[in-house]
Amino acid sequence: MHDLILTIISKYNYWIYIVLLMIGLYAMMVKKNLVKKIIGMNILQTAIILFYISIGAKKDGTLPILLHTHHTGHHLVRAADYINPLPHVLMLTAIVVSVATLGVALALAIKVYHQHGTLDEDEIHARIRK
Amino acid sequence: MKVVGLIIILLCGGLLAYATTDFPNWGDPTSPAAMHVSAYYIENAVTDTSVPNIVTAILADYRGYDTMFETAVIFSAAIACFLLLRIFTPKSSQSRLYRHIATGITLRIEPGGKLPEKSDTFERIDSSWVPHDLIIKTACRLFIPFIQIFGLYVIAHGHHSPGGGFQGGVILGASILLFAVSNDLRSTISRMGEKLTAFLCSAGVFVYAGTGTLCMLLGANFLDYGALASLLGVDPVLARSHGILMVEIGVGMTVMAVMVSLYYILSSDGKLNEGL
Amino acid sequence: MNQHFPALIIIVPLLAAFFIFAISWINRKLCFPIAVLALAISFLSAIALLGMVLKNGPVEYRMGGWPPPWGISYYVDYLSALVLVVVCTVALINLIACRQSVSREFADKIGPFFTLYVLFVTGLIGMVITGDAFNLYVLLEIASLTGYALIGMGKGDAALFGLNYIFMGTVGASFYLLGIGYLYLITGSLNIADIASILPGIYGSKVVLVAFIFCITGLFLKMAFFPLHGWLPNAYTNAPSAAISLIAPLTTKVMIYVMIRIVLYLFTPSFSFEALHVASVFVWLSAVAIVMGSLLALGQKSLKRMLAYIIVAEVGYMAGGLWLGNTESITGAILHLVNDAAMTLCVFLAAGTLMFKIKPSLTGELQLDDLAGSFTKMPYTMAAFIMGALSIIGVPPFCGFFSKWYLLSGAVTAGHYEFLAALLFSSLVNVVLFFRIIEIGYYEKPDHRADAGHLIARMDEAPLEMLIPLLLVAAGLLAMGFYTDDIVTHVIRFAIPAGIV
Amino acid sequence: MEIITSIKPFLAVLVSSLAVLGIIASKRPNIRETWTLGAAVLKLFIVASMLPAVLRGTEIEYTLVRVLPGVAIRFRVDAFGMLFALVASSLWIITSVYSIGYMRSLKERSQTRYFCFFALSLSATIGVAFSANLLTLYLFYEMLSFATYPLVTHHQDAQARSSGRKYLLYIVGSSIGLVLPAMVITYHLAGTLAFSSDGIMTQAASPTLLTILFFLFLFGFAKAAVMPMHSWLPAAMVAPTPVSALLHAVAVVKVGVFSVVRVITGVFGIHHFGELHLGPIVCFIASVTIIIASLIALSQDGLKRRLAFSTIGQLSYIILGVALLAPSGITGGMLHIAMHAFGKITLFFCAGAIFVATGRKNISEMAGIGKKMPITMAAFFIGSLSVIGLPPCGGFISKWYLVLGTLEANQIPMLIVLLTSSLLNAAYFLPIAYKAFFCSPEQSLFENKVEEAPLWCLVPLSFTAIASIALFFFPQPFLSLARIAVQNLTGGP
Amino acid sequence: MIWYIELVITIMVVICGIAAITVRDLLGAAILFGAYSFMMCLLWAIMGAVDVAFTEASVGAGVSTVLFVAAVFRTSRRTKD
Repeated sequence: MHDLILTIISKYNYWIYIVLLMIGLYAMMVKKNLVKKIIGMNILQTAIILFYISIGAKKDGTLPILLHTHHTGHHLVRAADYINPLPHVLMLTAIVVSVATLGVALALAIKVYHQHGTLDEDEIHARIRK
Repeated sequence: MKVVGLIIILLCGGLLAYATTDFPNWGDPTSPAAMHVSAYYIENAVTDTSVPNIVTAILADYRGYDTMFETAVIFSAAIACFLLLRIFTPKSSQSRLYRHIATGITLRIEPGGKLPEKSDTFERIDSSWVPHDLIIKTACRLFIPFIQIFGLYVIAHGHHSPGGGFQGGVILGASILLFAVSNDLRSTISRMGEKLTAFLCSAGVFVYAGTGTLCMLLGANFLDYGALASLLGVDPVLARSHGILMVEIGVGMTVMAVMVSLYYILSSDGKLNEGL
Repeated sequence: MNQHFPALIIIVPLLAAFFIFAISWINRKLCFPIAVLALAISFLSAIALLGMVLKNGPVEYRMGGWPPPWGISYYVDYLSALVLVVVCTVALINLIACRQSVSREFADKIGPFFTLYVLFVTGLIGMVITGDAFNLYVLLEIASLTGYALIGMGKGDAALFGLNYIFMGTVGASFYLLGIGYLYLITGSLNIADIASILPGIYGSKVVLVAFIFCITGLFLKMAFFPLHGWLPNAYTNAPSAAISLIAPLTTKVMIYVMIRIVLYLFTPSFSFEALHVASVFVWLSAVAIVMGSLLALGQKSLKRMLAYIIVAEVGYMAGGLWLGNTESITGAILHLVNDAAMTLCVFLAAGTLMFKIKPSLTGELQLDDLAGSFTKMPYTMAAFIMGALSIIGVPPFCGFFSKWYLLSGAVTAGHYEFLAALLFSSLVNVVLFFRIIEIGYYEKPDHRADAGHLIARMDEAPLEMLIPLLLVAAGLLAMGFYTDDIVTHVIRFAIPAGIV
Repeated sequence: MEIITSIKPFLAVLVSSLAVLGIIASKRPNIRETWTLGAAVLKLFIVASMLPAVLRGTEIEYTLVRVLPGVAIRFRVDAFGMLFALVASSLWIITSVYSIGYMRSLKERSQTRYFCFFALSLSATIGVAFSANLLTLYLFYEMLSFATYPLVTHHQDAQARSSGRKYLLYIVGSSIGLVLPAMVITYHLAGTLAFSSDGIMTQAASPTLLTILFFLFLFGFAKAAVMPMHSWLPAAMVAPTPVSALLHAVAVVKVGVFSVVRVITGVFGIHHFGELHLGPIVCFIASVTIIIASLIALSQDGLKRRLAFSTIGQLSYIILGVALLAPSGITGGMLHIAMHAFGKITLFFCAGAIFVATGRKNISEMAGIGKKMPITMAAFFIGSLSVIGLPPCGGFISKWYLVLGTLEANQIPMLIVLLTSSLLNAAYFLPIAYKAFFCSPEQSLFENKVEEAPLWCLVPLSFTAIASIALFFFPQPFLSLARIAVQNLTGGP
Repeated sequence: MIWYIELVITIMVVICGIAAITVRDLLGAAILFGAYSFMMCLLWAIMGAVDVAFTEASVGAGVSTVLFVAAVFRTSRRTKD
């Protein structure tokens, strides 16, 4: 029991990201409004980003920006002192991808609205069947 | 549908939670993720590229290839929106219509003509018009230059501080968005036209890929900035940091232009006549 | 320049894309030639790469000169070289074939269309040759984004279905990203070969298991594997024919290639087939996928929709071939990947050509009944269509037969007779499907509703520049059939990693 | 036995496919039909040029391309294949002459398509005859199925549509649904698909599996029209008569039987087949088919339909003969391919000629027609004698060997079956001839002047009639070919 | 690391996320999504991912929100769920 709590405490932002991911998925699958779905999509993506960032985090590590140490050799630099920068890089790319997807999705949503005059999936499908 | 969705979601969550119990503890400096590859970056970034901001170093050099395609992604997003929404409407005349409230006479004023100043006797009746909110307009006038300077700074100083081409580009774009929101879209487009944004979109990525190709033409591998040393007359390590700068500038151009054109198209249904 | 082919093949179209978009503001006429030139160059370098690989083994190219796992490196082995050639060929032929329909459908947006077209191909090429798991995700997103836009451009409710496709595709890509994240968390690396070398120590870990599940699920979503196929038929039906004859042959195939890559090279066979016991489950699933795809195809009235459901079934073929997990079946899967790209291109090109002539207004779908009398009207197009159909049915000596043969014998070797039965069933259903079309085109009088008076329609064949590529592809089906053994013995044999019985 | 490698078999297959190009390209009908005839003659010449070698007991091989490990698209001319190829290619010439007359005098539509697919199906037939392994055989078998579809449905009307459907359903459905898996399993068991006289099946495989395999093959090759896979054949009679004549008396159906015989002799091997005790079962199925088909034929009024059912019966003779596993039986079966071909094609020609001359299809309308068309009906009489198997016609020889076979295998019931069916044949053929010659014609024949069909039709049918008599006196080279084939199979003299 | 600030922010993130997908007004949803992104960026900043936080602040809280607002403005605010 106790170590279970320990696990929960020691990994709590992993739990948070799982919750966010579920929220995003829920919005995408259950919500009927297209914009809501798009918001859910973004929440999903940010949740994954949060996951990556959590991978990168290090206890008592500082930002991955060195002081100007051109001439002193790199033996001063110890990896343990700095937060893992690689996930940050990956997530920069992921953010860009998410905003790009957002743009296209919104464009399509506007197009759908022009065709059907509504953003509600059920109404649209009803109109298509007609 | 609702039930199925919930089941699937709970399944996913359960699966993830199940795996989480096997994770290394949060922030564990000895976790494989922290040890294997990233350690090399942290320890060698400066000596390899002389860029203190390791994130920038990795982003633009070690994994610069990813970043090039990240730029291509956002570029393709802009083109996608353009392809999906843009409607080429026949050039509507720039003349503005005013109605004299008392008599109801409408008068058309060609561009360049003198506009009536007191807006309580005359009201504008064509749509491309936002209320002249003096405070907002002046405030934005004041802000925008500083925002833009900050954006440029972020791009240029990405080597040493958080930031880089992408952030800076977004900030530059945001400044123009601010202008477009505070004034009307037409006047914004008259300042930064569609062709210009399109050109910047292409040019930015072109700069990035072009730098890489230049390295290739200089005999090194694609995106191997070390090859630029002979061109820039510096040692390869510094050449790398210069190459990173070039690349960042390219990214900045593209991102700014893309943000702007996304806003143009989305906010005007692709007609590019009037915005919000 | 010789060692730069792996870069050239992807850089040239990338640069060309931006160039096309920029130049489309100056002169629209230049867009098409530039696109053709770029794709031709990458086609040639794909051929050159295949030659290099055949001559002296796999080729590695380090982007930015950084050695893996620190940098991103491209890795061209037999498998990826083969798929590269397929992708480039299909893209080039389709580009040439669809110029007219593009200039008709995208009157004032030719520039953006060709830009997206080339970018799409770039993304696919990159996915095929990249050796880095995360880079694969980025390229996947490029291909997807451009694909969304191209599909969303269609008539009717294409926008809605495109949006639906975006949701599905994003979930799939995110799941893949999540899986890669788990792998990174447990191995600390992103390079496929590197991960594969680290994994064996930690097969027991739950993280690896979940990573596997999420990667595979994401890919299943992307490749429209049966229970997750919902987005595909709608998206493919309303899409513009110029785009769909590019997307339909390539997207699912490249996704399957990625799955093969992930299963065989990232989680090595010893994990996918031995440590886990999911293989036979997936084989059953793909048998179901084949049967359901065929049955659903039976119910369709619209040509493209029918073909889309056939694609769903074909995906089942290849996934099943992979998961059967013996040399013959995997050979069959890879061979079918190549053949199916060609066959699908053939039928979709033919469908596009028919659409071009029969429904010039481009409103609505091409119903099967619209094909009445098409044999007398467009004999050559229909001949090519029938060749494609025979190949999909699996009639020797068309290439479709041989890949099906490998799959069948793989199923027998593995003792999965349900897969054998499913394959035969879908072949029979395909016979029914295509002969329904042939009957309509062969017996029913053209536009008999309008004037029953004149019975024999005058011949009204498509323009040559659409017809010649089509016939070329159709002839290619035969040629690939005859050279199957060379493909298998010289390329595919080496593509299957050791450890597969 | 020595084997020579030569491209001739491939050429023999290719020549008519190449003719297709010429046929499409040629604008005027005369040029088109010149192409057809030229291709036919050339084909016969090539086939015949290989005859002496085969008679010397050698075999001719040509490997086109290797497609699967251990399996190539390979041609191989042995005595049996040569026999079949000789029949098919020699009859193609006659049929093309005949069909020129038929199509022209009936002013049929889209004749170019007709001749194209005719040529295609001929090359498919020769391909089956010369195929050296199961895959090649299957390839040409399927090619034949699809090439004959436009011929069967030539008229493009509702009836053609429905029967075309039936045709494909049976032929393609069975070949994909039954033969393909059987081939795959065979390949899996044996590791090869090449025919060899003592079979390729490993003894290790369980007898049940092998039995199942064989029945997959037997019913899978639905062109053999073994009941219950027969009902496509009567349906296919909507085709123009030359098509029915060549394809459904000679090429297609015989291809089916040929494939079954190949499977029995080449894949399983006579001895192994005997060890499986499949012979009696197959004999039983065949004899059931024979009797039932003959009984149905009795009740048919449409002349072509009656011929079709008679064909179904006659095909099963061949299977029966081979399934007896006795040398004479096999010889008889193989001979019957040739003899029955000549006899039956004569009958079909006559039916066509009658239709051309009078437009009549039903037997009941043919009273006294012999007085108007003596040559045709004489030929019809000879043909029916040959099919019944009475001297002085070729049919007698093959049936004689079959009877001998039953005695060698001492299967008396089969003997009875053969004799009964001969009686039945007589019962459904002779009345036609009798009615035609000795019944008084009804008025309509006198009103519109009826005389013989045009020479284009008349010459071929009389030629085949004479040929089927000649085969009684000079059964060479077919007899010796069959003998050589049997020697290779059984090893004994 | 000041854990309780982090805790508060995490809770805020979850709340904003849930609110963004439940609120009945799309404009409000867009704004709430902006708030969500901003909270998220604070969280990342605390975790030391300054670059990502920077990007998220400018993209997620900035541009995305503007795009959302533009889209909502162009379509409709009302929604049933």
